[in-house]
Amino acid sequence: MEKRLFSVISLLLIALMVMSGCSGNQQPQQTQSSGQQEQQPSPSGEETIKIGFFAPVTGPAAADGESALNSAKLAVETINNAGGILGKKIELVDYDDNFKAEQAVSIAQKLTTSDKVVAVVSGSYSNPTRAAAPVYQQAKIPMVSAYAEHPDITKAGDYIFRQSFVGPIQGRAGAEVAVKKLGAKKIAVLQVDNDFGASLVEGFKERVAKLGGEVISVDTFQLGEKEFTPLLTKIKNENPDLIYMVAYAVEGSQIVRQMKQLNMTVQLLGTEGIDATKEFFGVLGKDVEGLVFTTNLNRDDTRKVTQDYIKNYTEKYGFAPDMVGASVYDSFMVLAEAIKLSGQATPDAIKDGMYKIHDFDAVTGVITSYNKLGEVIKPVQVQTVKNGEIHFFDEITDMEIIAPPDIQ
Amino acid sequence: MYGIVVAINVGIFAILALSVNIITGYAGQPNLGQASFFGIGAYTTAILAGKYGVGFLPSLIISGFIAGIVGLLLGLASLRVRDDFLAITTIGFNFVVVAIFQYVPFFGASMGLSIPPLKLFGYPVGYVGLFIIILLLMLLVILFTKRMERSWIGIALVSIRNNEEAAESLGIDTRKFKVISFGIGTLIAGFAGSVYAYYMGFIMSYNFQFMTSITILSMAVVGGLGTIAGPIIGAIVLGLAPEIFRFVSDYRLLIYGAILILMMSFQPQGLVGDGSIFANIVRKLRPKTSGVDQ
Amino acid sequence: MFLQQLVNSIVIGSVYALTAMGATLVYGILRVLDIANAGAYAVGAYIGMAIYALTGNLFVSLIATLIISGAIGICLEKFIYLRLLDKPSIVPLITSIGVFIFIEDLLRLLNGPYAKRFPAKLPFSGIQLSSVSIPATWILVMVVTAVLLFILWYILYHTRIGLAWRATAQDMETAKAMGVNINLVVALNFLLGYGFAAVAGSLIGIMYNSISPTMGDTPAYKMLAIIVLGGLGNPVGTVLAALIIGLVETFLGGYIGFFLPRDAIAFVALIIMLLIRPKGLFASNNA
Amino acid sequence: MILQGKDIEKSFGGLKALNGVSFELGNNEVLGIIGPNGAGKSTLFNIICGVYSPTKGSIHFEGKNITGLKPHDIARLGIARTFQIAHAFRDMTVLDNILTALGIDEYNGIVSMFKLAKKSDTVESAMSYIELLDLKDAANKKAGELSLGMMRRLEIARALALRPKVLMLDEPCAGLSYDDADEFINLISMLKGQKISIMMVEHNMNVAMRACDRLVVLNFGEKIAEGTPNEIQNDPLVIEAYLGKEE
Repeated sequence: MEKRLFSVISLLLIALMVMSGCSGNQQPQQTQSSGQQEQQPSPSGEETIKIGFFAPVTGPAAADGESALNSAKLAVETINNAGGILGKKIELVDYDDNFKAEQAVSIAQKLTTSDKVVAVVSGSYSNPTRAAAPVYQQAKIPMVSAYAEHPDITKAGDYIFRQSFVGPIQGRAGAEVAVKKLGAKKIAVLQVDNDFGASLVEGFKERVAKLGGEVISVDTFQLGEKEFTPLLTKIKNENPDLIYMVAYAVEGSQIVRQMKQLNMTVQLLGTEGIDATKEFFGVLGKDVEGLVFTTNLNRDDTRKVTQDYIKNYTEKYGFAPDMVGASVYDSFMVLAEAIKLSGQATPDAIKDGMYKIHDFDAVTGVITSYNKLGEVIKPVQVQTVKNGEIHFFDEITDMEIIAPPDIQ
Repeated sequence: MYGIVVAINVGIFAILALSVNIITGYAGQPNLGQASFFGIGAYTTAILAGKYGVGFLPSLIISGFIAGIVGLLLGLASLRVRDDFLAITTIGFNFVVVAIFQYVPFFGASMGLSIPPLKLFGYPVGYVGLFIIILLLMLLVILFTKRMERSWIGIALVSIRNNEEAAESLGIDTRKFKVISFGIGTLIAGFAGSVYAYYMGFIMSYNFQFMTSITILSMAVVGGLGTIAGPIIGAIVLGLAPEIFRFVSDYRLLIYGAILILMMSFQPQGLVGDGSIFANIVRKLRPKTSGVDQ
Repeated sequence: MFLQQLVNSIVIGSVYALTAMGATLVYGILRVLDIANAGAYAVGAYIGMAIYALTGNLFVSLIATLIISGAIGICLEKFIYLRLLDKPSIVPLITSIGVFIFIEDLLRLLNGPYAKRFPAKLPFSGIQLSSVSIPATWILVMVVTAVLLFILWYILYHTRIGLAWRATAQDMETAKAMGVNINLVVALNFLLGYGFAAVAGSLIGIMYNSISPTMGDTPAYKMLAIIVLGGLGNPVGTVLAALIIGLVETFLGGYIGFFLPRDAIAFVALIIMLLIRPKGLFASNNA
Repeated sequence: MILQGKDIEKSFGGLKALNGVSFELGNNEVLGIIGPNGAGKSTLFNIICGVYSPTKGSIHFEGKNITGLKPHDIARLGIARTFQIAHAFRDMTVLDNILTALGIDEYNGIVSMFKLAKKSDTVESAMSYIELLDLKDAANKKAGELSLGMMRRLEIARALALRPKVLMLDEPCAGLSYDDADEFINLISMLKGQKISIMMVEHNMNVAMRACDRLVVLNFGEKIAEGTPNEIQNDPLVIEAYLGKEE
């Protein structure tokens, strides 16, 4: 009996040794973590700049994961085709987090210790990104969160940046559009029950009250919900001027369809969650005429970066890109810019470079800068659907609205 | 470092698999909601350590006990239902617990909860320290299970799994022992949850979903229910699978599903369970012992 | 508004009934909690869409979906489930979860992760009665559900094979001893069980004009709540339970708003019910 | 008299399974309960063992009212039972099966239940029961691997390991071969020598006649006769009850 216990424990220890052995092999000379982060030549001899990436390629958010991965590959290809940065090519090290926070943490360890990337882009949702952020901060490897909304992500430290608006900003912008542009007084909110929904609605409610409008009801639904007729029937009865819909593409497309089935004609205001060309506009086709939504990708933007991105993505993958893709693409471009600005591809230099970015021409608008907390400062785009195509509706540049929270 | 983090993950899930093993493996009561107790432990620690600044050891112990008490209550309530009904009741319980985490602002609702990094005696405990804590905890659980296996309670639980009526006829209060097994199994899951909260630094209700319960139970079943080595090996195999198969990242889930199907089709007792190929080899190699404890 | 909500709840209830019927049938005979049935639901949606795109005929595509998915079900039964029946019930359960994960990910690999449209042209249009709207797709769902459930009811209660089915569901050993062809009954059971789930998937795809590899996620566990409410393996109970859940969800959501996720409501109902009537709302007396 | 049932009545739904049945089991006696199918034998048996509680009436053990106690309480008082369909713990070895019964005094306390089970004296004592029922060669085999006859012997050994005052046997010879049944009758007389009172439900008239000192005959939930095997054999009511169906 005792023997068996020992065999169990020894088996366990062997397994652990094998594991630590595995990671040891990949980094023979590194015994201490993240001590000296000198740029090292890759085994092939050619010097590359390794940038890490993770996204939920499998699991319930696989659609966004694929959009993100597509854009990450396109970004690296674009940079390398243009000759790389500082004469070096970028090497993409990408992982699938399966929409799980635990996996994001182990990926973070893998990227920072065995893969030795100099910077990382998160193409994932809040939960994995938020859980992984402290690991990057501790390893002193800059991470740019492409589209995760949770306000706490950037609070992990000075190496963590966000490429999209923190939740309440977009909510405030939505309120501005709803009350001022669309003239709504009585507003019903239909919100996905997660950090994305909660943080946007928080900003929205606050701003609507300030502008003299009224939120008459807030209804929540869970991620993956398909049946909205009970809620919509209820909202129809409340007779609002506008419905503020904080939803992702899958749920959002059903809300639009089911409103139509219930003959509801009330104005709908969406958010970047529905900005998924395949998932939302693909499913709805021409059924979304007149929809207005806040996002960060302006399809009518005449600047070359934006038009090139839309064109190249569509050519490469056969369908138009979405907000998730554009944010990921920009995250890579921003990192490239930071490397250029600091003239060095080390993690610390990249971090410092990020704070030096000023009026950078990104696909998702001109980035004014990143504040001390690592939050991006850029205008919020408002888009609308006309004749089945997405077009410019408005742009919110008022600093009172778009100023992200900062370190006091 | 990456190895350590993976090992921490495997270790936490090994403890969880061992915990569900006491309920489902020894006592034979299906439990598809173990993640909810994992969650109760993690949320208790997040609230104690995050909101009230309580230290590691008290947080750990209280988390375990709260999970254990809720487990006792569920065990009591579950006495009315059996087998498949019990299985589905535990699934339902998992959904309700996750819904409470998701909706009640005290539990952070949809924004989740943060946990400050673990400190002991004023010094931050890194991943290595955490790993040692998890190993110690796992060792305790193994020793406890071992003791349980060899004492009257172990015999009582296994007899209940085999035949409730007969166990009852031998003076075993089956209701009491079922409830005790729920209490112990969920207490251990609560400990695991507490350590997990420190390890992750941030928790959300999503982490404790029904699918997590399935993962935990699959580990115990694939390794071999009712054994001690089984759940640990199951946790290592299924826990490492996603990391090992990273190189075929696109097919990882497919492989995971296939492992479950193949294992259950060809080794339904689990890798080291009674009657598995491995167990038979061990049985042949080992000289017969009377198994008497002095 | 009340009438509209009533119609809403009937549609939701019919969808649940059809989806849960497959798992109920499988449970009725094999006593296996078959999560993989939700995989058939997703597979059915893709098969239905593919055949509809090929033939343009909705009727043909629904029938073909039923048969093809039923055949897949029979294969699963023959190659996987049948050999696990004498094992503890946890073994087939974990297996079916493995099958479900496998199917879901296979669909993603074959079709991509993005949702696809299922724009079926219906030969009739929706109805508008004063304030109550009933879209054409809803009528389709209700009619097909009613027809399929009627066929099932007829087979179960008015044919010899139905008698054999019921005998087998009561006690497989006794039925075998009485000369019932168990193999045939089990095969028919899987044909219908997986076929129904697949048709449900197709109908949902049409109703929401959207199909995706992960569409089986919610039904996977939700149907468990429904089949238990219905008394595990009792087809009539399942239909009633599905309608009741549809009703409760709709009216709770429609009048109060969801204070819990919609799925949790079904499980809360389930737990309360199990504590009061441990064998299900509509458990047969001999259970 | 060690065990006594008074006017026991039991109905399931509207059906009366037992209607005012009384019986007495004397010290060191072998009492048989016989009757055709559906007579209520098993119901009576299960009421005594605490599986069901009676609708009316009471059970007394050594003068103490034990009506409505749970099966495990009744086992602890000294009434052991076997089952009609073999209820061995199939995953456990024969030795462990017996050990389970030996723990009866330890299962109550939260501390004592964590005491080691396989102490050498406990194992020795278990082995004595194993030897008593001639199962020595199978001691380390899984109970699930045993033949039906051996499994029945195991169940009896397990019940004896409770050191009961009363042993209740539910159709102990069902499914056994003629030889096995013969052996079983010898076993009963041996147990009688050990001062154990035995109450058995038996369908097989032949076995009941040979093994029992006294018989109680049930039909349609009522006691129709009681007496020595000889008396019963000649009772017209009993003959009618057993043969009446053939009309």
